[in-house]
Amino acid sequence: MSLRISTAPHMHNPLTTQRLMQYVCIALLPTAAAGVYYFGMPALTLLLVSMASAVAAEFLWQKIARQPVRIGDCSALVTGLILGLNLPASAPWWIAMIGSAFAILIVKQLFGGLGDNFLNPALAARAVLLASWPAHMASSAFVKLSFYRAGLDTLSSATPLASAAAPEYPYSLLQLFLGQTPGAIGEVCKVAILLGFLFLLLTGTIQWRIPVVMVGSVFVWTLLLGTKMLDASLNTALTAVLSGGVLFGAVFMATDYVTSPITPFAQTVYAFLIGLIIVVIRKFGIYPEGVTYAILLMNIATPLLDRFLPQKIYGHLKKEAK
Amino acid sequence: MSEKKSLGKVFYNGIIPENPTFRLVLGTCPTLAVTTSALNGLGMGAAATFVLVCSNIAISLLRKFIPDQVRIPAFIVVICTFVTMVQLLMQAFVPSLYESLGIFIPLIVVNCIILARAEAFASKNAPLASAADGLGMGVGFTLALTLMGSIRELIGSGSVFGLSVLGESYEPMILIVLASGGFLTFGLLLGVFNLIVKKIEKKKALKEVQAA
Amino acid sequence: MQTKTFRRGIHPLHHMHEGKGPTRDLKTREYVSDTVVISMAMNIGAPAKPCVKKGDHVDIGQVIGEAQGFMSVPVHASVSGEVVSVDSIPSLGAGNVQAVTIKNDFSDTWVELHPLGNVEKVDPKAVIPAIQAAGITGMGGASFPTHVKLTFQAGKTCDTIIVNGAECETHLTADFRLMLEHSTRIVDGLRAVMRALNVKKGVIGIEDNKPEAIEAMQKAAQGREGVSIQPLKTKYPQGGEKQLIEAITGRQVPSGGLPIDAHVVVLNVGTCAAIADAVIDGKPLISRICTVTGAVRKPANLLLRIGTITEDVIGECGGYSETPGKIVFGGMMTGICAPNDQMPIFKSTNGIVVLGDKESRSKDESPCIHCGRCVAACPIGLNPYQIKVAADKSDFATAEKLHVMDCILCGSCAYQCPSRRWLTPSFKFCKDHITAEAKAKAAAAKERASAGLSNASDSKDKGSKEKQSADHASNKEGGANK
Amino acid sequence: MTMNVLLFMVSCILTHNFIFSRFLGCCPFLGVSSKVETSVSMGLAVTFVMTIASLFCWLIYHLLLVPLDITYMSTISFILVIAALVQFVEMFLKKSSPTLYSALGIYLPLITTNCAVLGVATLNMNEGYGLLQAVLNGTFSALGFLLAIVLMAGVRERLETSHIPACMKGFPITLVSAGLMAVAFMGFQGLVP
Repeated sequence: MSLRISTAPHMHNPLTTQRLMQYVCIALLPTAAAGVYYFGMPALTLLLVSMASAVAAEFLWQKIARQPVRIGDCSALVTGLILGLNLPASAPWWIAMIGSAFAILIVKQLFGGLGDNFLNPALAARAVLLASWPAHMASSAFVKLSFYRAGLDTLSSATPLASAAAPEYPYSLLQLFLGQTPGAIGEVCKVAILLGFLFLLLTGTIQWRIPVVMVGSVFVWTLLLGTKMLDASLNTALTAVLSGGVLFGAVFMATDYVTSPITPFAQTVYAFLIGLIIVVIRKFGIYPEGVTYAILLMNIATPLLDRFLPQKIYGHLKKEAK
Repeated sequence: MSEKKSLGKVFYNGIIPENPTFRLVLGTCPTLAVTTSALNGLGMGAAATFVLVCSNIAISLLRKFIPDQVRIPAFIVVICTFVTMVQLLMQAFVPSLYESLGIFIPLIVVNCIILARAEAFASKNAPLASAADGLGMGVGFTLALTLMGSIRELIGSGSVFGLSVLGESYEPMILIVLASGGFLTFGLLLGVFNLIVKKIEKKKALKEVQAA
Repeated sequence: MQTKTFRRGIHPLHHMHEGKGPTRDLKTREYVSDTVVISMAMNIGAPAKPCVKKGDHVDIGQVIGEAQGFMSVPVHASVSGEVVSVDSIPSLGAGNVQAVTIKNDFSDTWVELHPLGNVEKVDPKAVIPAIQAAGITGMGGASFPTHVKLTFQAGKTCDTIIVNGAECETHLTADFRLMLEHSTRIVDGLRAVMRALNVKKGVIGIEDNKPEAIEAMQKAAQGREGVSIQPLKTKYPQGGEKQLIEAITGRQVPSGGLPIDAHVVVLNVGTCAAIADAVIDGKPLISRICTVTGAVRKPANLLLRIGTITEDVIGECGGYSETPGKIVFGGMMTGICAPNDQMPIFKSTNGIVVLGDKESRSKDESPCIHCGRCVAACPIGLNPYQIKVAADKSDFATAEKLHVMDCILCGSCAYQCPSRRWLTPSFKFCKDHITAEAKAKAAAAKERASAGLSNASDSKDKGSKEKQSADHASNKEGGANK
Repeated sequence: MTMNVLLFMVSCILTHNFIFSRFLGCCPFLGVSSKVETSVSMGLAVTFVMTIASLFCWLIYHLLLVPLDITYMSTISFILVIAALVQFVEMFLKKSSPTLYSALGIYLPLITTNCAVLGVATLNMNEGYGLLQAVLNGTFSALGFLLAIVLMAGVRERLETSHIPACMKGFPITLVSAGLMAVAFMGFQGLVP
């Protein structure tokens, strides 16, 4: 009889990396569906192109670099999907392709592949696209006209936050919540995002801390500072939370395992600072939206947070008084 | 005959084996900052080459008279003199280039390549060899800057030396001519350069093994 | 009553009652095989030395292995009969150990016993020697000689005895059955130790997935001086010594220290029952309850003689239900793999879990995704993912800086890791390496010192178990009663 | 006034970060950023020198070069001032504060050829800043450098454990990281009007 010998433990939690990534994909489905519903076929094309090129890029790299091919772990799929959801539906297909390739090849694989990238690949790619082709990235997302009353059709802005020219804020909270606004494919429908959040929480894929603290921080800071065009008020704060990519970023991007801090306290600080940076960029910067940059900046600070805000270790107390 | 050959070798040394930008990674600031176009890269390279050659010759001539303790400040003064000359010359004859290189012309003073060559080569060698060394290093630097400038200009503006290459329909990737694009391009080029060097070395080793 | 617990930790198999279902409600039954192989290495520290030879007749309870020094316990015959052989067998860890094989004559004759009687009246000074003579070691898995644990250096004080009835390991129900069936014995054992150490407080900690045990123990503890029951949250590793102390007293054992540094002694329920047997009846430790479960036809809780061979035990349980892939001595989280089914039962074997071929296949590591599950699981508060990086590079200095030596090898991080990284195995490797290195260094220093001045003032460096045991030994008398 | 100083600070540290948008001080940024501790020391040393250098170079320029009408001598005089200052600071620290010296000492000579120092002096001159503004510019820009180098060191410490392809190890990956960090810093664009 031949028996296997190994060191304990002899069993594992059934949750594998692959399963986790699949959960994220599932959680993104409602958001993607809502995006396709609101923006139509172009959105679907973009999502498919970005996912396909992300997986293809990962596959090609791993083949060329003679590494084991790991596209089965679905992480490239997640990156592609999140990047696609971060694009406006009006973006040309090659933007999605270049973005995905950049995300996978330069932000992820050059640093060593899954788990070694220090920035969220999809977000970094989005920032690169935004800097490279601002016209395509910020151009009007065309929305099914039936959602809008006459007069709003010609609105040309990436997110509701940019419509500074409008005499008053053009969207009700309900519209913001349901997603009847222009914006990136994935960030408009807050209901779908919250559904995804719920799913991620129930499956134990992510913890509540980062999303909740981040959204809370945006809320509080907007309540204190206001935005470029709106004075500080409760309504402004609610609008700020519901507009742009705050919820999408909080649920799907700030929580990226690889690029967020690990200990609970460091996570809290991380999420809180993301919120602050978002509000600062929205109020003072030239960009209408700061979620991407805020999360990227805190990604950069993550190693320092992990290092300087560690957990207390059992048994390393100050000497007890006898 | 042997003198001439070694001069050629000294010159070649700076272009490939010890290319200041790609092999020694010196003078990163101007490399990153001014290579937004091929012309800027070439201009910067030329200015630096001039200073390199002149300062190498001058330091080589003065090497017996400069006391060891104050050699670094002395070198800097020598280099600085030539930098100021270049600065004034460029201001007079190529004002538009001077304008676009801006603060990085005076900063040639603190470009590590020049001080490093002064310290490592010119202070120990004869003027002619020093001149060859300066020229080699300068040309190596210029080639690197021009290469980077061309690549960044091509991707970032669709042209090389101001001539449109990729046509009207090309939508330039603006990022590459911005600050971050400089870091990215330089990093990737270095990586590619390392890859090529490794390949060549491997081939060489293989050949030697086969020969033996 | 409020349930207490420690920080972090995990819930393995929570949805299926921690895997305890199959054996939980099975009453313990005794099984005696016709041959036993009794290993001489029953404890951490020096193994005993066989003192019988082939052909000798032995009675139950007769000493067949003599303790070698203070950090060692005697080994007794668990059946009566003829010694068939004395030779070496493979041990559970590395290398071989001496073992005595006895053919059972089923006459069940005991050697003459020296009972001390009622634990409330016994002479406190006689308790620890009785425990030592009975060959009692920690029965929860670590096999630390109990008399050593109860003998501490001068200046160290103990104010609480904690009895570990948590049984946080999955699949195992041996302690649970013991608590149900022998509750009074456990309390007796605890009282004996409390009187021996002059400690006024004894707490029995039990996880709240065993309400029957809590009830039974509460009943048994009624009217017993200073004894109380503390329900604990069901969470792994609740039964880890350090976690138990944190949960029950709120204190922490200082890094590198022993429970006594937090003024606590922790004993397993099985150990307590064995102490009761030793004190009241004078019986040495010759049998124990063991859960046999997993891929066997009839899982059971068996009262087994020490030295019973696994194959016989499995046979008693109806044989394998599928081709076995792994036989684990202990629970699934910390158990040790037996190399074959000829391995005998040790004093610390609280369970045998048989894994089928499919379950036992090892998984390939995939890259760390920094999900932080290991950090959230670690009951000590370490950063397992960082230590693993150092371990992979054999960078022991960095691993030590990251406090790998504080790791209790509970396996929580490795259980949680979605990338299936071999965290706990690497940490064990690191710890073993660092300990060995420290030992070698200490030995070299000693050699140098003895070569130089031949004075013994260099015995300051700690780290090796031998050293500690020597310290214990020298302070034996002074510390025993304080 | 306070608001203006604050805005100026944000501008120097975040919007016009010396590393990520001006490319000044890249050599030490790439060379001395492998450990967080050393990068902090380097950053502090640079802050110290840049503040004093801004002050002295301003004084030299406005009290000596301008009156004598020899502003073309600015580069040479600045570099001499900086070299002398660094020497002086080194000697002063050695005498007065050995602990600080042991922390910063080895970085001080490197600073002479740090183009950030000469750069800030030249910038002050080109922008026509007043004395206070020049000194603040020196300090804040240096703090921006400190921020950048410490963040970079954190990232690089993490990269140590990554499986970077061989040809990208060292400078290449550091440059790519810096490029991506610069992308993130672009978010601060326009913070200051």
